[in-house]
Amino acid sequence: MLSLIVFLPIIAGLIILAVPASQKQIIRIVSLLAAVAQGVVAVLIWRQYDPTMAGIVAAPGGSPVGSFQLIERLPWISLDLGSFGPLTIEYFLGVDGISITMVLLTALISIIGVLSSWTIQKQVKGYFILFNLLSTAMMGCFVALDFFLFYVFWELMLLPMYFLIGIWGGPNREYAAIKFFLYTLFGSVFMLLVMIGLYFSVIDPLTGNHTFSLVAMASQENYVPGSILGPGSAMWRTIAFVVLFVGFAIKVPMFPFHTWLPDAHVEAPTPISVILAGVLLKLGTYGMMRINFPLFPEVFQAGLYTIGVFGAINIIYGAFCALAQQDLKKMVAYSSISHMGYVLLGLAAGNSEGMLGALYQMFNHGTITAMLFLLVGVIYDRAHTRAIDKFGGLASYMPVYAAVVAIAWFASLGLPGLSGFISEAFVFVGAFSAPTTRPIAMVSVLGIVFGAAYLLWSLQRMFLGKRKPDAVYDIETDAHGHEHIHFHDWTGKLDLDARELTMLVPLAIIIIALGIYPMPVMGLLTASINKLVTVLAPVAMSAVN
Amino acid sequence: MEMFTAIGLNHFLTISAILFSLGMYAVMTRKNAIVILMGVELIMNAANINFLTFSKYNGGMEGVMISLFVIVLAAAEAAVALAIVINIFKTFKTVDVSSVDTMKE
Amino acid sequence: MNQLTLSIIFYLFAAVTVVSAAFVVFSKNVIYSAFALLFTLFGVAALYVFLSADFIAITQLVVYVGGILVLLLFGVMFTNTIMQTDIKTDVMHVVPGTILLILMIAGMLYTFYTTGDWMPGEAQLQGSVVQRIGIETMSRYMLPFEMASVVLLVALLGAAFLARYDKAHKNEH
Amino acid sequence: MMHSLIQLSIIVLLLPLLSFVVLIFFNRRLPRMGDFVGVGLLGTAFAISCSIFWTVIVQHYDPAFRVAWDFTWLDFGNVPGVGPLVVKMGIVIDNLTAIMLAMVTLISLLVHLYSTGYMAGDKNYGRFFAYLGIFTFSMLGIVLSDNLFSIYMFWELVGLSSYLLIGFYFEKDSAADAQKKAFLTNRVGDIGMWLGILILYSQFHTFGYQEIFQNIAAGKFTLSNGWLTAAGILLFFGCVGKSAQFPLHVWLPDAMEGPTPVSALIHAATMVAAGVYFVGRIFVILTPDALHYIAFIGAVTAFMSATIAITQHDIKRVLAYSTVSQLGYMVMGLGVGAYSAALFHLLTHAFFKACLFLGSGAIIHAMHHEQDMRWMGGLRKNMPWTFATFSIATLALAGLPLTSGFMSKDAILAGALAFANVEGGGIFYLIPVLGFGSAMMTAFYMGRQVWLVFFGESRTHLKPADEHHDEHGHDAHASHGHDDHGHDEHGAHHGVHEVGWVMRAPLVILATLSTFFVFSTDPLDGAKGWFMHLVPTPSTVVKSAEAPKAAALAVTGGRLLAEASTDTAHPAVVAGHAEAVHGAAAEGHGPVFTDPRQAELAHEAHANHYTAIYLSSGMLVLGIGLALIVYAFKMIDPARTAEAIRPLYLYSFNKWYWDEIYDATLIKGSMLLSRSLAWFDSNVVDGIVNGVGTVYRKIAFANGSFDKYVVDGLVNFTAFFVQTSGAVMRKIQTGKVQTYLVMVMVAVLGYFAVYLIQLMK
Repeated sequence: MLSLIVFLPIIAGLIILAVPASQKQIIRIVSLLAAVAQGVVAVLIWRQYDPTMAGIVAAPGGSPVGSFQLIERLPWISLDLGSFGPLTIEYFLGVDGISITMVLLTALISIIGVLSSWTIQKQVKGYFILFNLLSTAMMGCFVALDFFLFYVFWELMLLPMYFLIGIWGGPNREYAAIKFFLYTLFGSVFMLLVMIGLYFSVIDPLTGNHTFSLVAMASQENYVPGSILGPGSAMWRTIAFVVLFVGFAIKVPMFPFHTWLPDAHVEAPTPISVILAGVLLKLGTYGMMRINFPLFPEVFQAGLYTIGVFGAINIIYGAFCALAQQDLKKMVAYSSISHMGYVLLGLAAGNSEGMLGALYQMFNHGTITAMLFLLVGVIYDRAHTRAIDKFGGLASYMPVYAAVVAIAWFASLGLPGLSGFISEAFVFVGAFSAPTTRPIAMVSVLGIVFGAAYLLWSLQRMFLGKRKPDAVYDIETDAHGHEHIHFHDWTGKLDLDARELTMLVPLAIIIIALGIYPMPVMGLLTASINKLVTVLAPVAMSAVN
Repeated sequence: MEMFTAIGLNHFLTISAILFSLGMYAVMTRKNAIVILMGVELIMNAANINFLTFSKYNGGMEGVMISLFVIVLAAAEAAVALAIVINIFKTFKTVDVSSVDTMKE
Repeated sequence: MNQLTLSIIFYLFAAVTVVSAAFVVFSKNVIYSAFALLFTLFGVAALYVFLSADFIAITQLVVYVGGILVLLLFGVMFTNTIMQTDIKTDVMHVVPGTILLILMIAGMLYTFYTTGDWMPGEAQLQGSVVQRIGIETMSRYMLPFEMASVVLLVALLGAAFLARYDKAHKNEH
Repeated sequence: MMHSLIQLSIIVLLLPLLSFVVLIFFNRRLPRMGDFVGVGLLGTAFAISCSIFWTVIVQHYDPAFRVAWDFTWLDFGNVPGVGPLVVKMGIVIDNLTAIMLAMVTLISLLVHLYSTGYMAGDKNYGRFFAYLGIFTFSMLGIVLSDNLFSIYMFWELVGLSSYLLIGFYFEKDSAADAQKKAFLTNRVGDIGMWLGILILYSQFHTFGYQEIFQNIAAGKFTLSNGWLTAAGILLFFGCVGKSAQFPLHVWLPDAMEGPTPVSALIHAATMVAAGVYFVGRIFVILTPDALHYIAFIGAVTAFMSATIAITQHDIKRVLAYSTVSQLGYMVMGLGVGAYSAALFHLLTHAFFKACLFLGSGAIIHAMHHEQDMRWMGGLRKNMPWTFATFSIATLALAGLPLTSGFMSKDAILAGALAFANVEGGGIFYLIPVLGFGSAMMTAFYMGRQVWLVFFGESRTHLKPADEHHDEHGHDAHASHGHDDHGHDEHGAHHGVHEVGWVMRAPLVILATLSTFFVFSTDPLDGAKGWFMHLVPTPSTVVKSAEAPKAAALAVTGGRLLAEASTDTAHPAVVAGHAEAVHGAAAEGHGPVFTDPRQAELAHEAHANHYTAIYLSSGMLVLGIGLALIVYAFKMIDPARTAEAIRPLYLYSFNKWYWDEIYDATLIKGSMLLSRSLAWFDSNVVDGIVNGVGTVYRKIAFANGSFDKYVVDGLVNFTAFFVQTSGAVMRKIQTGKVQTYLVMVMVAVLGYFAVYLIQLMK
């Protein structure tokens, strides 16, 4: 089941490989079918999933795979390294509450991404092959339970992203692509080191061998005393935690490792921005929840305050930077930096409300930001510019577009009744309930106002008021005296067309529905989150040390 | 027969000799600077084989270590040499060493 | 694994090495030579394993195949624009070269096989030498090891500088 | 099983939402852009809430009436450290809710009706009703919520609908600015409110009012009392934003950019009152310190905006500032502990202020979107109905006996006096002083307004020709259809005529509701009315922190405590019965309190009742008299007075310069900060990243220059050597390295041969 959802895109990619490059439509349709199939499988998985099982960690003495579900576990690579003992790498997939939400999100965003890739004209074949590769890698990251496997998928993700930005991107694409690549590579190199260190410190209780299984790693009693990352070697564990955290923080992206994001977004084509903001950023925080925190709970407990501070910096700093942007896409990019800050803050709370808010925020940010970038793409297709000041009064002429934009914008500024609010609210609830992060929460609440400030301001400058004198479109009055606008060299429908609506409306519906009744997603999370919190709680450590 | 089945020192020396000569031949006769470089690599490999052979049949570690350093040097050499080749190419728009004879008077 | 199979494998690799090396040298197409070189290096690595220098073999693969060969290929790519179809290399001194080649091989082999038979030392290297390499590196060969690193650094910088010579030149004025 | 009232109230809640959904999607397809949908659904909602009102208020006439229902909205499972944790959403209906339900739906219905006339011909007519729908929905949500979380959600939703309605004419930049300003200012308030909610949640892990109150009463609030005060004040911040209290009052006057019916519904009657309602809801957890803070804020707001209202020219701005002033009254009332009085004033104010706004809308409509009172005058002949209703409402606002306003305002002022006495005078006397002062000013500026608008002769012809559009606050109506025949008729009155019945009827209804007999049989004492009986001051759940004061209060408070029933679970109930028995005039009238301070306050308020009446009537006479002297008998020339006290005049005319101050400090400041941070981001943070690359290049270059001298030196030397040797053996000198190599090899082989020969020997 999971293998299916992971490798469907690859299969599609292989099919596309066989299709002659001239058959653009066929290529697109194949990838769309693959994405839809992936979505269907995701929904089936969702139906099968039993939200009462926690996952996260193997129950002590219980089944070696913990209460994970849809397990697929095969020996993959096993070498005899002589003095190093047998090297066993497993093909180990499984989902728990944390991953299944991300799987659903990824499936959804992939469909949206394929749809919005319809307008790509340059080297369609190569584009979609890379795209499918990317979507496989993302899905793999979310379901892999073997650290090595995770790492493989993680690295596999970089390559297509690099080319997708570097070839199909904007004018300054090489710079952005290289920057993205180096940043993430920098992060993953450290991850590799820690991974090896962990391998030599952890023993699979059943086989007695060293293992890469995250499930085994997540329970502290499997660590060999005296090994480099075993209990007691506080210094190395701290270093490993920090290094791993930096690796993931780059993906989040956390201040001060965030500067690749605006460049990458501004240069990337719309669908890639959607994927990037919708899913890739989540991998950072997902990695923290799946790997970084459960493996080093005591370090995590010690680092709560710092993480929270960084979260607050992300929130406020991102909001301020967004306020100053003239480029709409750059503003949205900074806004997602700010929103990922909420996730960090929620994680730093270290209690169920905060973590739940954080994970829910990951999901909502995925949908909302995808919507934001799609909308940016819509206006960019028409106007060939993203300068906020080159519009004005659009609401009179593109009412549907304005309405959808309003939904997305308000969702992003956390308006009650839209999903963004609930996640932010519970992030704050959690952060405030935890004495450690209480002062941080008090400060970062300011983010609510500044978030509203830049969103409303851009909304006003682009859609309200009258046409700016130097706007990129002309107003013409037709025979009936109605005013219309037209963009230079834009022949398509002025307001949203059918394809754009098919992308945007489902997202909007999801956002509103989850804003009114979040349980469909939250219900998947609660058991795992509570388990995670117990694993992370200091008492859990006292048993080991 | 025994001389062929029992893999001895001579076998390796033979191979290294052949490699060395081939490398030398490439260096002497080729005009393309890059092929010359390849020749040099062959020569170094030949040398390495010798080192390791003797070190194996002598039980000492010296050969092993030196061959290690040889590889290091080979890497350095390749890098610099290629840089030079590229420069030559930039300057003379060719890698044909025969045409690079400005040193002549 | 008995003597015979071992030797068969050995001859196999030897053949690969020599043949591909010859191909490297005699092929007219630089690209072909480059790829032939790849096989040569593989073969040599295999021979190293026979010489129970597994670590060196790995290094050989990593450094040569991973580094140098790629460098060479890059060189080819850079110096011959892809559009230009014939990546040929023409030759000089063929006659003296060939003569010398034959002479060299003949001379050396003659020497090997005539000058008495070599006495293998009573203690031969056995099994993996990785550990001993580590020890040697840190003890006896400390200085050369460090120097090697310095050399590498300098070479790297020099290469970087040379490769972008004109740029640096522009920066001056 | 759900209580039938609950089911009804849910229907009431959902009907406006339905109207919103229908209208937002289908208004273009429906005839008349679907206004009948809005009106019809609101009518139904009003009918149902009337039945609720009847059941609750008239049938069970019980101060302690309360039915509640809730459902699990979020289930967090078994949360470590907390145990099973769920977030509930729910509905509570008590007397206050029932009254608010009826009030909101009624005014909303009237505004819907009124708008069918006022907004007729607007190109977004349908969308207007949709927005009214979503507003009504969220307002009802606030009224019905039984927990802080849902009230916060609806709180922001009314903010949204207010945003949408203020910016209804979004083509106008002033409107767009105003809507943004309103939303952001409210958000600032909401932050405080949210933090307050967080403080309470972090203690009790629940949002429900009842649970929180019971927990605090049980002394489960583990943090220091200061935190509780902070929680109260922070929650009050929400009210500061929504009810436009100082210092967040700046948005409300600008909100008049919206269509006038909106001003009546949202920015006078309901939404801005939500803040007061909310503070009333959380009244019981407010510590004395928090109450002092609230009282002062309210008093200052009331006074400040009253002074501003005196000098404004725009008819809607005068009303806007009077709204702020009245809200200040209510907040002050809550602060001084006159809970019932404040909420009573909330109710009465809703009716007469809505009446005033709709009246002004009628005038503006009739005057073709002229809003400047200086160019009005003499309208009473043309618009008798409007005149009548407007004046009744004005008197109610000014607080003339026999009007509803009199009763509520008087009760508040009595409370203020009581408060000052209880707190032992000193600074606290400032509050009643400010209260009475603004009462006087209210009378004055309302008198001024009525006189300028309705009496005297028409001054339309005096209007300078160039003032058509550039006036701030000019109703955006001018920006569409009506405009063409708007401004060509200045100087003559034949354009001005009474508005149609659809707009007149709401005025009449509201004016009727502004009279005393609706609320009480005794025109002089609202406390005898049903409202103050049914909405008694709840007894605080906060343990009185200041022991000495409690001791001091024991003198009088103790006596009241003695009367307290043994059953302290529902003091209000007991009080209700006790009152029913003793009759309203009985000594110790009002609920019986466990908290000595409250008991003292209630006692004092009753004691000060008549003082307050005399004082406020005096103020009223003073104010209206002054207005008459200035504007009717022309004994004082306002212009020259203004000249005489020019600085004061300007200070008031420019609204105490709050907008300028905020613009100069907060807005400019944050913009500067954001720009500098963006610069920091792109130059420093990113600069470091790129810097690494640059540094490497620098090193390479330095090293390169080293190479240049040494390596090149060698090269040159080689060249030199080759040259000299070449001079010698030019014959074999081809300059080709490989040639040399061949030679070298020949030589080597030569030596090799020699060696071999040696070997043979």
